[in-house]
Amino acid sequence: MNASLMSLEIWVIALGVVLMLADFGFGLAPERRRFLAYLAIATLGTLLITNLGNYTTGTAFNGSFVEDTLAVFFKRFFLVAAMLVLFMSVEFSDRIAGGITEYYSLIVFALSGMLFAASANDFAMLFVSIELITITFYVLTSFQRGRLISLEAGVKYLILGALSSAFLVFGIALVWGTTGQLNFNKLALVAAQFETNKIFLLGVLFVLVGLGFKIAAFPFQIWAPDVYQGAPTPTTAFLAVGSKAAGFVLLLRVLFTALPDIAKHWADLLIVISGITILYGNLCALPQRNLKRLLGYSSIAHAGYLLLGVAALSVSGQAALLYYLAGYLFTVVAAFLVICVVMRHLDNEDISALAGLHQRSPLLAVTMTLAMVSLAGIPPMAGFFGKFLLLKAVIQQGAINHNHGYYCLAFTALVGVVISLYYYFGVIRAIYWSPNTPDLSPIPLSGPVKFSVCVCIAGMFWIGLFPSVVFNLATEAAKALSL
Amino acid sequence: MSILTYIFGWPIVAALALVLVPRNYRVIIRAIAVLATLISAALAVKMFCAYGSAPMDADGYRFVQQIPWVESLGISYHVGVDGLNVGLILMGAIVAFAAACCSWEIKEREKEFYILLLVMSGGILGAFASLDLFFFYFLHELALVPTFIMIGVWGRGERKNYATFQITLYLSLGALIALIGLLALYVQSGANTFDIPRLTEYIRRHPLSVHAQNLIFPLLLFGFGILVSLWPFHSWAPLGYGSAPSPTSMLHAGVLKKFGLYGLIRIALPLLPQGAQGWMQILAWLCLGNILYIGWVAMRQKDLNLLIGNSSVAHMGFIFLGIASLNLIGVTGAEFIMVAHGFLAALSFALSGYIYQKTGTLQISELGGLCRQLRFIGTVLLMAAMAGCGLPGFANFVGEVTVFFGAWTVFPLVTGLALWGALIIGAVYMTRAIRNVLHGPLPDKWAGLADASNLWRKLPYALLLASLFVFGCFPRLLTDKITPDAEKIVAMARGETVAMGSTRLRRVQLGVPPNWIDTRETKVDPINPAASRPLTVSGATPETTRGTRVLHDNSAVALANNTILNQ
Amino acid sequence: MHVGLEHYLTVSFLLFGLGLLGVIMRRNLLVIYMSLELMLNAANLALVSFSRFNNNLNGQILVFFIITVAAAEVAVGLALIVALYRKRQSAHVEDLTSMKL
Amino acid sequence: MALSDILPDILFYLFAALTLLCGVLVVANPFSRNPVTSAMFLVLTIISMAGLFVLLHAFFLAAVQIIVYAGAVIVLFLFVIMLLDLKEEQRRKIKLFGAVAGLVSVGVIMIISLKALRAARPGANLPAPQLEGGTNALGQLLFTQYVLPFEVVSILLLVAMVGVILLSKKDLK
Amino acid sequence: MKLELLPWLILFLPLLAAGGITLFTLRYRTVSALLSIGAIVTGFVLSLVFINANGWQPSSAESIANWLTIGGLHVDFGLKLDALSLMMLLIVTGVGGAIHIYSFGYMHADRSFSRFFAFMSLFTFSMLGIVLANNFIELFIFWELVGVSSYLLIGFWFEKPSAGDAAKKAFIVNRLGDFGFLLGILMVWGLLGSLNFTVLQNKLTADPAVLGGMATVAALLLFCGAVGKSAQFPLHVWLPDAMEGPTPVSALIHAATMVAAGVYMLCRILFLLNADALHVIAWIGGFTALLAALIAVQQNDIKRILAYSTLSQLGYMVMSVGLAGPTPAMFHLTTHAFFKALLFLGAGSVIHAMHDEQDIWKMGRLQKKMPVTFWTFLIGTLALSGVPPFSGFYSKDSILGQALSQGNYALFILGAAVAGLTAFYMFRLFYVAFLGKPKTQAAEHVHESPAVMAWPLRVLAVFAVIGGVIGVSQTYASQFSPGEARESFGQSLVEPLTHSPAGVLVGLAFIAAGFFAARALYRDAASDPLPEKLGGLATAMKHKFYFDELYEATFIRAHDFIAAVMDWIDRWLVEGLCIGLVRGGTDLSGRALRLVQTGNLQTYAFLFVLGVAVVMYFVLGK
Repeated sequence: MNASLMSLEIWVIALGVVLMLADFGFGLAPERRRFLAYLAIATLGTLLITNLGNYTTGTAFNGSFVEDTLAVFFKRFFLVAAMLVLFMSVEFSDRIAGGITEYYSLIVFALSGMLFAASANDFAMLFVSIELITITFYVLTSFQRGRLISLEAGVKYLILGALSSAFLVFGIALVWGTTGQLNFNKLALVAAQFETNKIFLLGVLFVLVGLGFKIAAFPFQIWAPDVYQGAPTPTTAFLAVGSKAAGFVLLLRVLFTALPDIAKHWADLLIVISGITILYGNLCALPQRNLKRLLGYSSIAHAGYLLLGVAALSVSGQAALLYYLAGYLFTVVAAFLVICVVMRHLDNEDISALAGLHQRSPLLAVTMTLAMVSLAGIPPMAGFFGKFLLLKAVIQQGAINHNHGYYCLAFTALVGVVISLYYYFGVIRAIYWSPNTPDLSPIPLSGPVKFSVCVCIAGMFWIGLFPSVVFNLATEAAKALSL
Repeated sequence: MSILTYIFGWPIVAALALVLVPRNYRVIIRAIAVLATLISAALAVKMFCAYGSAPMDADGYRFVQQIPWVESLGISYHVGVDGLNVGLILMGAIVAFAAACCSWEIKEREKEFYILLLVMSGGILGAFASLDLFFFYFLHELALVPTFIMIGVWGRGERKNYATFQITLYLSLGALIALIGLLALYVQSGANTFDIPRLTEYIRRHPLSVHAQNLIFPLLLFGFGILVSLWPFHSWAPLGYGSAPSPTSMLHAGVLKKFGLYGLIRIALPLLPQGAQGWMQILAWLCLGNILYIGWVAMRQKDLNLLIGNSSVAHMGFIFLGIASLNLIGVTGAEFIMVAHGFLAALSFALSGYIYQKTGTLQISELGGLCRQLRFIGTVLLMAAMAGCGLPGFANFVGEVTVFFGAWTVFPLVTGLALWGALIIGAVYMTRAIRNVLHGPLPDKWAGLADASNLWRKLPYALLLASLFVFGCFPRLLTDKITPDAEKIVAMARGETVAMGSTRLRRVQLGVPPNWIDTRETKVDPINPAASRPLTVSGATPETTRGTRVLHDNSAVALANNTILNQ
Repeated sequence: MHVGLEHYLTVSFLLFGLGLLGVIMRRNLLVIYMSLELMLNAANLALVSFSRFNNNLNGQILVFFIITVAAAEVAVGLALIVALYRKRQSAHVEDLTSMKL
Repeated sequence: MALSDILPDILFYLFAALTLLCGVLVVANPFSRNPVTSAMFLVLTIISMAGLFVLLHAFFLAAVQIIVYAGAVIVLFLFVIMLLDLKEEQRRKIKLFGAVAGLVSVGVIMIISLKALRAARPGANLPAPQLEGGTNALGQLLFTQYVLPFEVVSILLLVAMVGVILLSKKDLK
Repeated sequence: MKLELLPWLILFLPLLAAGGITLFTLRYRTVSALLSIGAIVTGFVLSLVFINANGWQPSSAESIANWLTIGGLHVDFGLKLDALSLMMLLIVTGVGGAIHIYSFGYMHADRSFSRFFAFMSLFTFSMLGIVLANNFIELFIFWELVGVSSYLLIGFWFEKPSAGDAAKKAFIVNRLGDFGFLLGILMVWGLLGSLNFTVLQNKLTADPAVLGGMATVAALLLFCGAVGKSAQFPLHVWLPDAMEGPTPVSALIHAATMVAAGVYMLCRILFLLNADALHVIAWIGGFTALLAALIAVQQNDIKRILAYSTLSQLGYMVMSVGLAGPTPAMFHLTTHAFFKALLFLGAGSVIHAMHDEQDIWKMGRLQKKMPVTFWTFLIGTLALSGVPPFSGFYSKDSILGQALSQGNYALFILGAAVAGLTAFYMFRLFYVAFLGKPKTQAAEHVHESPAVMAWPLRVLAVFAVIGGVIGVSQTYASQFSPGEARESFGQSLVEPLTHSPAGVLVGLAFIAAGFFAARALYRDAASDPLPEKLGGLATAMKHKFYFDELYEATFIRAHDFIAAVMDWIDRWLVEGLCIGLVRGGTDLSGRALRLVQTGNLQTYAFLFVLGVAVVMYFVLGK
């Protein structure tokens, strides 16, 4: 047993428990509770530096827990995401009627689930970590129980999440039942024998359905817009970044560590799903006016782009996916931060609320613009190089396999990008040249918000302009998959 | 650091600096922008002048600089010039300076405007200077996005929004198609490098399969074609230019648009020769769509900017024709028009911008007789219009005639029809516009219009016009630089096997075979040639076979031992 | 014919199908939730039968986890439904359409 | 054939039929649309499934099934139903298209799954089952190999607990 | 041998003047004018010096700078110096100089005086460039520059709508000719691989059949250029409208520059024109001569009459070229330059005196008040009519003689008849405008023009008288048919009679007939008696045989129609339908797709399950 590998998770869980108990123990005044969040952020930051700055790879618990470059990549990702989301939650705290400290601690617990997911190396861990994330998110989504749509979003996420869990569980049952293996590495050794076993394939399919739900891939994307819209903004951000990334890390492990042979046979399925997801997300976003819902659709589209890296079935594709996720993290969090601040007193979150933002708060206006530009995949922001890598991977695979499907997929992605420009620029247009701007009062920004916004901007630029570091990390991580 | 880095780095640095300048320091903002572009234009002129004497690297590029960026993918920051882009960079820098000078018409949100303008200038200059496919594309995109925002925020006309979105989506589509093509090229080559010289060298030794070429070439052709408003993918152009603020139109129509053509010549032709073969015939016919069809459409325009926009689209046809002819003369001519049209388009849009700024309309029916009131602007507009219909003395003429000569041997019929477009249709809409805008009685409401009064206001127009004159009168300044490199491109594009060892050696081989030369001397040289000041120090290096011809003093008492080609 | 793995799996599949049908046919949130429990139970049945016929106890461990998770999920879900009911006075899915398109 | 040989089969068919029948009645009771009825039939389903578990020699799980599911979960359901004072589900107009489409898609899934089952025949060529799902063996596994998921589940339960409290607290601070 | 520089200096002096005026002296009227006049007069003097030093066939025939070299395309900027170009140099600078000086007086009141001289100098530069060009591209460059200078000058009074229109028309019609010209150039280059006249000539001399089957086509395409520039049928319509420019401009266009360029170019490239092409050229020329003469008979605007007479005379010249007679053509071009400049300047003088009245039926009895104008105009009329011993007689007769010697009697008769018509309409003009009774108040109060206008008239009149016998013809002959013996002055005086007496007699008979007819009809006429006598023909003549209307209805209509169709296609099919469909389709699919997001959980669950079912079907269902 090599439990020391898990020190990060233990620390994070401890942090969650401390956060939960702190409020009971000290009975903090409401305005002081944000210090708990800052404490959490500081702890996570310290963990990011100390624990992940110098990590050791290895496996623990009979191989069910694995600490490799991929896990580390994702753990860093989740920590950064959680820190930014915590900043956002502090900003959001006045809109959460009850139990803000619980909100922080739930974020930390969700984070712990994601960390486990990053290291999960068998189906049991996969199941429990995914359930930990999902159940936490049920609560986080419906946290604003004074608002109907928050509850409604919670219920929708609950029912559909449970439905997908049922598929996942049934799938795991079938996969395990046919192969007798839960561990991914052991499964990889025997999976080739079961290539024609339909029950096994059915099980794999059901597992993929469960994971597809997490990443909001077509045809399991249907929940995303409603939940994104209804959930409290920090939850939405965490959902868009963390939960999606957790889905992807598990998807990568299942497809490329456990079932590499099956994945090869399902290239066409992945291509089709990726393409349709891109198109669906972008097309539906076109007429959308609600900003959070718009980002919901856009996150579907981005799941599609990310799936390009899965469909490419190559290390460069997976590396591109990881790289893209890294850029996506800062971009999406930046966008939600702006929404969180700007939409403070608005319930409908309509795009028109951004009108005149460039006068009300130039920093936020620039942030939102850069986020949209990055989402649209325009240089020099992170999204550009990410899409560049994804497309490269897809075309590369097309060239190697002589599979024209890959070229079609590249074209679909291209069409999607062009469509997406329309609504992303619509947002920018609303910021800079709305005809009527009713409210021109300046928006006060707290220091932490400014800080986190600047971090996001720096992240977007850094990843876009100096891709080497992240790209090398991503490549290393992707290589871990097929070891 | 290469001078090229400074040329495109200055505007970018200035853009970053502007972010820090408070927005009410308008004069300082303007000054920074103008100064940055001025420096970069001056450096570009210096680079252009020093081109001939600059050392060449093994691939034939000068002023080279290379820094690794993402080594695992073979991406590096690599800039350099050869004959194909030296003129474009010069043109781009001058146009950028002129655009910055013309930006006085922008009155609101100046800070943002100048930032975007500088980013756009820097981006496009960088794209032209870049010898790495990734940066080539990256910097172009970087320059493209400000265009959209500028049209959206500072544009004019009731169809502004529609125009903004159309140009955004259309150009992004084109750019992305080209990106897919470039990526496919990168992937298929197997060279694992985005470095253009490396890739070229690699592909020359290991050509792509015909299948791959046939797949990639159309992607590049239509991707780049959309960026250049190749018919029938042109409709974004007139509308976009009609709605854009004039500095944006100047930079986009003048400089940015040339990116696609440059890409076709630099990448698509030499690297995908077999893919290109089949498409050239089609391209030649498509270019007629630009020349004739758009020419006719331009005849119907009622808005001056739309007319200029359409004529700019029409001019692209000649460049495509030159490319389609796939021979040295045609490609050189195409390169030449790219430069010439850059100046011309910038000049035209600057002028229409001035008129719009003063009158508030560009409806041709509302204008008239402006030559009386706007002496300077009117005269320059007249000259621009004349340059637009291919008048000798302006650079466009040289390019167009060269293209016709190049294309004639390949596509006589298309050339004939294109001639009709160049000589007749162009003349018809240009003279009609002059007749209705500059000539005729001056409506009373324009009696108080003010002409460009001081030198500063006149400078951008004069500069652009002077550039047109200089290259129109002394085309060898440019052609001597272009020709050796165009020769390489054409040789690769036609699949001719040539020893590539050293550029210099190659030029001797490909230069002018002895049997081309009629050594009959028609003129005795009464002046000591060595004493007269050489006008150019360009490609005519002494060791070339054509070294005996040196263009002499511009007092036009040029005397040289002449070689006459009678191929 | 002797009752074997296929029989159990058939029952499991059918139960799963019944759950699915319930989820998509019933309009009461609680009943939908019960149908979901049916689906989880179907998975449990499959696991247990695989476990038995493969001589592998790991499946039963999974069942253990599933039951636990399901219990937790039910708790959270029901709390949520209660909260919603308080707000909306309805447990009908058709009344939960304030977010759409 | 001795009764002891066929008794498990008879019991299987009995429990299986009971399970499915009650399952049907949970989902689609032609006589009652009251959620309480559904809940009661769910209890029956779960109990008969526990019977199947016993047939599969998973005695511990059979017990857990009855205690946790029938005892806790369903009671929870009933509590909530009572708490909310749910009326019988109103007979809103059934959308024919929706119903047919739902039936068809579920039917497709079922047909494909069952066909897959028949094609794969996972039960063929297996050695005779000997496994006993005893508490001892399970406990061994759970606290050695599966201790990590077990701990994660404990956090999950903690989260669920907190969540439930937060969601159902009466007053909003 | 510094004189080698002189041709370059002569060529570029006017350009420098134009540039200097535009850039620096626009505000200083007199300086501008003096710059311009100085440039051209200096050019004239330098030409004389050069010819004096080097003779008509300088030893170094070309002076070259490379302008452009791209692979097989080699374009020089060179000067071709031979009798043809040197003589033209003299004519352009000489006649042009006289016109420049005249303009100083004529334009004195105009507000854009400086601009006028800048344009004039540009025009002179362009024409000199055509004259001196040694290759096709250089020729074409200046060809185009002449076009644009004429555009600027015709549209000089751009505020007048008619001037703007006329300038536009001149430019476009010229461009039509240039279209063919450039095609011809391309064809010649494509076949022969060179653009240099000398090289081309050597090649053709070495192998006359080198052009092969394309020879006629290429020749006729090149001829198109001349058709446009020299205003031959069917592109003659721009020239009369060009009258909208100031009168000195008309003089410059009609006499020394522009229209002469076409004929000059044909002579320059004569070696490229084969027999078939020449035949066509001759008939086009003849037809133009007749057509223009007929139209001139019924015009009332003094400048228009002169304009049609120019057309007619140009027809002669082109006909002569077509009859393989470049010498007579250039000879006539030279003498015509003298007397046509004279006539236009005289007409300008009248118009100036009449305060911009151009209708001859509003003039009359000018001989007393404007003696210089009267007498010089009379000389011009006589010369144009071909009355011996004026210059026009010699040149016109040499053309008729050429027709006879070629045995082309049809064209001979046509030429003689046109000579008669020429005499008729010129004397009609003369009788109505200068003799008879003053027909308006204005005509009674005219004054002679100032000396700066009168002296050019006198000088030109002298040349109009003696132009036929000062050796012009011999100079040209030395170029085109070297080896012929030079004639003495006495021989050249009676040359027509000795060469082809029959031609002279027939020609003179027609001329006399024309003169007497005009005298009979118009000596005292107050209005034109001809329309009643000729009826419909006169109307047709008056309306220029409806060519403008014809072109309006065909060429312009067709272009506008095509433009309208294209615009419609662009607006509705490309922009509207294609882009609209894509745009609308995208938008619609977006709106349609999101309809599934009903907000109803049950629908969502159903779609989820449906998705699973579909995926299962595709993965496992087969």
